[in-house]
Amino acid sequence: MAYIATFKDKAFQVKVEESKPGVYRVRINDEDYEVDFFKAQENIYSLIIDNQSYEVDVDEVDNDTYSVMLKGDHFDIQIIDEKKKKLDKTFAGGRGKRQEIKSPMAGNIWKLLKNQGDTVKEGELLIILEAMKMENEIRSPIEGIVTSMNAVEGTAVSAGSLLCLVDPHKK
Amino acid sequence: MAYIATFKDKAFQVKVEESKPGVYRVRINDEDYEVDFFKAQENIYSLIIDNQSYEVDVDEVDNDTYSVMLKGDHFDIQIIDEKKKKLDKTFAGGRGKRQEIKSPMAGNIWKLLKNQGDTVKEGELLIILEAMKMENEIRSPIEGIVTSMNAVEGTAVSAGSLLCLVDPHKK
Amino acid sequence: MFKKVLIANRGEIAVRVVRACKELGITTVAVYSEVDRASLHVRVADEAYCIGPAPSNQSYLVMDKIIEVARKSKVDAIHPGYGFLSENAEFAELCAKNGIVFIGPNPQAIRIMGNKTTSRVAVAEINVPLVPGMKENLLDEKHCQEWSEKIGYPLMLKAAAGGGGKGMRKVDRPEELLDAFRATKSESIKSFNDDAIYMERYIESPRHIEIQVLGDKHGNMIHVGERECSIQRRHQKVLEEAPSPIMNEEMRKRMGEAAINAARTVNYDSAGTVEFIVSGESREFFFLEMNTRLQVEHPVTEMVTGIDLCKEMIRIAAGQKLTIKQEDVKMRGHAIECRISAEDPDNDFLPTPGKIIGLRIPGGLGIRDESGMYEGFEVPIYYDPLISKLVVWGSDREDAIARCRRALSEYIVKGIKTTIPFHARVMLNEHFIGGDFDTDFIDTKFNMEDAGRERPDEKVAIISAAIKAFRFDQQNTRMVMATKEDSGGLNPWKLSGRIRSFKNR
Amino acid sequence: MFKKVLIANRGEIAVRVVRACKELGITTVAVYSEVDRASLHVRVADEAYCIGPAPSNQSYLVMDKIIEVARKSKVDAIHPGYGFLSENAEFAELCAKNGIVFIGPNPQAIRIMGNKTTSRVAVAEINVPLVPGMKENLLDEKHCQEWSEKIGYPLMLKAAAGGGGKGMRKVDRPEELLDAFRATKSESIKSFNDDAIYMERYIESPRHIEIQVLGDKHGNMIHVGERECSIQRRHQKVLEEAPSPIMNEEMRKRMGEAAINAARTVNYDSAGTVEFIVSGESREFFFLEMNTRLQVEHPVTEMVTGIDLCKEMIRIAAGQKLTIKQEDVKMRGHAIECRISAEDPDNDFLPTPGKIIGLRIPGGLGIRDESGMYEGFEVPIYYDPLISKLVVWGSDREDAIARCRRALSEYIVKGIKTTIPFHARVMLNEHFIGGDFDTDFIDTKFNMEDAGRERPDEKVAIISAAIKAFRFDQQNTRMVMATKEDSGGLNPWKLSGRIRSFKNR
Repeated sequence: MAYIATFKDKAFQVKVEESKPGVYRVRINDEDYEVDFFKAQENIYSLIIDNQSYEVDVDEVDNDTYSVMLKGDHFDIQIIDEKKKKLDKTFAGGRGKRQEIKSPMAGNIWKLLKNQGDTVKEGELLIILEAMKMENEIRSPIEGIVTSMNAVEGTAVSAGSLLCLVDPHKK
Repeated sequence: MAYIATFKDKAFQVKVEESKPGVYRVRINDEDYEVDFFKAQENIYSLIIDNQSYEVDVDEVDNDTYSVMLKGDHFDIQIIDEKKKKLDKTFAGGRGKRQEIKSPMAGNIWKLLKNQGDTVKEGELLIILEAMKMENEIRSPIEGIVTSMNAVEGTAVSAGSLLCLVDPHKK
Repeated sequence: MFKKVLIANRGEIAVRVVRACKELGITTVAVYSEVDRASLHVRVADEAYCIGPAPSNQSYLVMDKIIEVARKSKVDAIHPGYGFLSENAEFAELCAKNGIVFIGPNPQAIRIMGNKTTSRVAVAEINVPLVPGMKENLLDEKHCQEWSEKIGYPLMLKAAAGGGGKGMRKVDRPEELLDAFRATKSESIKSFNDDAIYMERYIESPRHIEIQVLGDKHGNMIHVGERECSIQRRHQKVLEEAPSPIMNEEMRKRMGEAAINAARTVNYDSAGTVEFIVSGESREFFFLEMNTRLQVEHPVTEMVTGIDLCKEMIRIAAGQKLTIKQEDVKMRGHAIECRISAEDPDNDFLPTPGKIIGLRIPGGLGIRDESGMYEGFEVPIYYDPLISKLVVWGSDREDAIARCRRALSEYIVKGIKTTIPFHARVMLNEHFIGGDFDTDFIDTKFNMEDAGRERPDEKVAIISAAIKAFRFDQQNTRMVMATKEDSGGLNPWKLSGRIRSFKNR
Repeated sequence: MFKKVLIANRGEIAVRVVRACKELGITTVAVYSEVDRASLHVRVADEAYCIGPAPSNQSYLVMDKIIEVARKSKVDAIHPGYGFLSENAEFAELCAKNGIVFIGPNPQAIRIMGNKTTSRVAVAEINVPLVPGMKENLLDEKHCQEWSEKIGYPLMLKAAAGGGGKGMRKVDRPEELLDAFRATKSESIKSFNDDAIYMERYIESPRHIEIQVLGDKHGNMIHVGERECSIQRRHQKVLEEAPSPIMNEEMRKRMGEAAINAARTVNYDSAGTVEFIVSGESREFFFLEMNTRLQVEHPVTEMVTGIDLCKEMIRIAAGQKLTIKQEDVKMRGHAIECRISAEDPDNDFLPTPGKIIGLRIPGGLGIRDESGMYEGFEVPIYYDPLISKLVVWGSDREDAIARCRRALSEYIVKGIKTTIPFHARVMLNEHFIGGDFDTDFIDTKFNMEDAGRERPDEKVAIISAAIKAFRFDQQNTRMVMATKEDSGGLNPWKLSGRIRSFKNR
C-alpha cells in the first residue's frame, strides 16, 4: 500500500508491505526499513527495527490522523491513502475557509468575549470555557468575522459541540 | 432469580433481584443485603453493602463456578439456577463415577507412575508433569483402576488435555 | 490511637490517607460525590458514604453532610487532606463541637495563618524576615502611590486572601501602577470575594522554597527540611524536589529555625509548611505564608527523611508526643515529584477529562506511585486535574533526575493526554539539570527552549502510524471480503460500524 | 564507564539491570528467545536480538550465541543477572577472551565458590565457622558410617554441587542412613550430573541469614548488612527481609567480618552474597556457601541502606573504586520482599502459566515494584515461575508488615493465579509477625495454621458470585430476546458463541 504521511507540514511518501507475519517492509521516500511490529498491549506496540527496540504508543484520534507517543515525545501524523490524497486536494480548504470552532472538552461556558458579527484577529480570545477548576481560552484560528455564536454563557457543553463559526474576510 | 450457592460443601439459598440500576437485593438463606455493585475494571467489582466497601475480583472459571478473591482470600463458589439444580441431581455422579484426569496446565509428561490396568488408592501418584522448571504431581482423586492411560512420557500436553481415566472399583 | 477515621477528600490524597490509616490499623471511612462512585478512594476504603452531587459545593464542601456521616459511622477523627475543608477553621471547630478530632492544627492557627495579612503581622513580631512591604492593606490609590515610593520598582501587588498564584501582579514602572492596582483589586474580589490587597518588594530571580514542620500538642516542634518548588506554571507548582539545589546546611538551619519560630506563634500542633521566597541572587529568604495542612508535595520530604508525614500527623492528632528529635532528622539522597495532570502539554495545558483506557506505572528502585486513578477510571470534569504523582528518589540530584527520566519513559496513560511528556522534557532541560531556575522559568525560558527541541525519532513515529494504517486497511479488506462471501447478500455497509470498532486494535 | 551493556537474561532481573544501565546513561542490549518477543525486557531495552528457541539450553544458556550478539552489537560488557550463565566461570573467561567485561567477579572466584566442597576448604583456612562436618566428599557407605558416628544425629547429607534446596536430606536415625546416602547420591546425579555428596551436623531451628558484600578491583571490601531468608517453601526462598529479626549490632559485625574474610579468600571483586545457617537456639552461625552474583532478594538491602547494588556492581566492573566506606553503611527501617510467582497457593503451588489479563500494582510510600510482567503478557511455560517481586519498606518491622499487608490487598493479577494470597496470609500469621520461625516453618507449621483460618467474608463472596451470575443471566435473556426481535428469523443458536463471549463481562 502507498500512503502520504504528513508531520508538521512535511509530507513523506510511504510504502508498506507485510513481508512475513508481523514483519513489515516500510519505505519512507528512498529509505527502506524492516520492522518487527508487535502489539504488546492495546494500542501499544513494540517495534524492532534493525535490532533497535522502540516502544510506541499509537492511537488513531481521527480519520487518518494518528497520535504517536515515542520516548516521551508526541507526534501528530496524518496517513492518507495515496489515491484518496489526490481526491482530497480538490476539496482542500484550510485556513482560507469557514472555521467551525468546537469545544475541545466538556465544560461550562464561563464567558463570551465576542458576539455574532464581531470582527476578530487571528489568536484573539473568543470564549472562556471552565472545566476542572481551570479557565480555558478558546481563540480564533484566523482573522475574520464571527458569523454565528452558538455558545451561551453559563451553559454546559460537551466535547466537540459547535461553539461558533468564524468566516474569513472576503478578499 | 433463585440460586443455590455452594461453598466448601455448604449450600446456601440465594435470591437476587435488581432493585434499581446497579443496586441489587440479595437474600442468603434468611438474611437480606442491599448491594451497590459497580464494575470498576474487567472482572473487578466494587461493592458497597450497608456502607461497607469491598473490592472483589470475580471470575467465572467454569460453567457455574466462580473464583472469588476478596481481602487476600480465595473462594471457589458454585452458583446454580434452582431449577437446573433439580435436574442435575438425577445426573449426579461425583466421586462414585469415572474420573477424567485432565492436565491442569501446559507442560511435558515427565514420568508415568501408573499404567493402564493398575489399581490406585485415593491420592496416589499417577503422573509427573514438568512445567516452569517444576515437577508437578498428578494424583488420583479416588480409589480405583486406571482404565485408560492417554499420557505418553516425554510428550507435551496442553492445559485440559485428557491424561488418563480412573474408574472406581465396582462395588 | 483512633479506631476509625473519616477522610473528607477524594482522589490521590484520599488514597494516601486511607493507606496511612490502614497501616496504623485504623478503619477508614470514605465520602464520595455521585460522580465519584468509581473513584479509587471509594474502592480502597473500608466504608463509603455518598454525600451528594458532583459539584464540590454540594458535596465535599458541605460541612454538615460530612459531620453527619462522621456521626453515623462513629469515627473518632476526620482527616481533611488538602484543599476542600482542610484550611477551614470553622470546620475544625465544628468537628470539636461534635466530639470529633480534626486531624490538623488548632482552629486559631488555621485562622491566623489562613490570611496573608494576619500571618505577616504574627510572624513579623518574632523577627521572621518578610519581603519588605506593607503589613496592612492598601486603602486607596493615594495610599498606593505613597507606598510605591517607599518600596521602589519593580514591586508586587498581592491579594490579602490570595493563593494558588491568583491575585498577584508585578509592576515594573510608575505609569503602570494605578491600572495594576485596579486590576488586582477586581481580580481579588472576583476570585476570593475580598478586595483587600497590599504591596511588597519584587524579589529578583525568586525561588519558592518551603520548610516542613511538625509540632505536637505538648509543645515539641521540629522541622524536617526544605522542598524546592520553583518549577511552576502560571504560579502553580508542577514539580518539586528535596533538598533544594541551592541549599546548604547553614542556610537550612536558619530557614528551619525561622519556620519553627513562625509556627510557634500560633502554637502549631500538626504537620504544616512554612513557605518562603528566596532571592536566587542574594539568597535572602522571606516569609510568604504558612499552609496549615498536608501539602501535595509532602512525599519528597518523606523520601529523603524516611518520615511518614501523614502518619505523624495522625499520631499528633491522637495526642501522641513527637518521637523524632531535631537531631534525628537526616536527609538521605534526593527526591523529585512530578505532578501528573489530565492536561495536554502540547495544547496549552488544556484539561483532558475522559476515560483512562490503558495504564502502565513505572517500577523499580526509588519509584513511588501516588495515584488516584486506575485503568478504566473516568477522570471527572468537576475537580482538580491532578490524577497522580510520580515521586522518585535517587542517591543524589543527578541520580534522581536520571531515574525520573527513566521512570517517565516507562509511564503510559492511554485514553487521555497527560503532563507526562512535559515532565520528560523538563528532565532533559539543561537549566533544570543545572539547578539554574526561578519561579518564572517554565513560563518564560523553558517553553522557548522546549519548542526548538530536536525530534530524532520522527521516522519511527511515521513508520508506526503507517503500519497501523496498513494493518487496519488489510483487516478492513479481509472483513469486507469475508462479509461478501459469507453473508449471502447482506449489505456490507451495514457492517461499517463494526468494522470501525476494529480500528483501534 | 561502559557505553553499552548486553543483559544475558530475561524477566524481572533483566528489566532491573536495564533500568540501572539507563540511569547510568548506558545503552542496553536485550537478548530474547523466540517465545520472549513479548517480554518486558525486550520492550524496555534500547536494542534487542533474538537468540533462538524457547528452551534455555537453545538460547539463554548458549554462550556462543550471546558472545556473537555482544560482538555484533559492540557492547563493552555483559551483565548475566542471576541463574543462566551468571555463575559460569567458563562464560566469564569467554567474555574476557573476546575483550568483553563480564559484570561479576573474577572467574577463579566463581569457580571456587561455585562448588560447596572447594568453597568450604577455602573459607575453613581463614577460620570462617563451618557447620561441623566433612571438608571432603563421602567415598562409600563405609565412609558414610564412620562419619555419622563422628557427627551424631540428626545429620544432613548434601550434594556438593547442590543448590536451590535440591540434593539435601535430613537423617534422624542410624537405620535411615544408608537408604538416605543412596537416595541423595542418585538425586544429585540426576539434578547436577555429579554424585559427590558430603555430611554435616543438623542445625536446630535453622535460620538462613546471608550477608551482602561489595568488593572492588582495588582491594576494597565492605559488607552492607544481612538479609533474613528463612521463609522457605521446600528449601526455596519465598520471602526475605532486612534486617533479620534476630540480629543485633554485635552479631552483625561478627557475621559481616566473617563474610568479608570469606570473600577475600577469592579476591572477590563484585557484588556477592555469603550465606550462613544460624541456629535459632544458640545463635551460632556457620558458612553455607557464597553466591557470586546479584541475588533475587538484593532489593531489601537496597531499601534499608540506600545503596543501588546493581549500579555498584556495574561501576566495580568498569574498574571504579568503591566510594562507600564501611562506616557509611547505615541501615534505616525495615524491608520485606514477597516473591510473586505464577503458582496456585490453594493448589499445592502448581505452576499457572497463562495470560495476564488484568493488573493493578500497589502504590504509595515504601512500595517498590520489581516486575517482569505487564497486562497482556503471556507467562511462558519454559522458565522460572517468578513474575514479580513486591518490595516494601517501613520505619520498623511492624510498620513494614502492616504496609506489606496493605500493599498485598491492593495487588491484583487477573488471568492467572499467583502467590499473592499466600503472602497476604503469611503477613497475618502470628509466628511470622513475632519473628519466630525457621527454614521449616512454612512446610510444617504455617500450612496447618493457615488451613484453619477463619473466612469472615464468605457471605460477601457468595453475594458477589450470585450477582455476577444474575447479571449474566439477565444479559443473556435480553440478548436472546433482542436477537429474536431484530434478526428477522436468524437462528438464535448461531449467536451462542457471541453470548458466551459476554459471559466474562
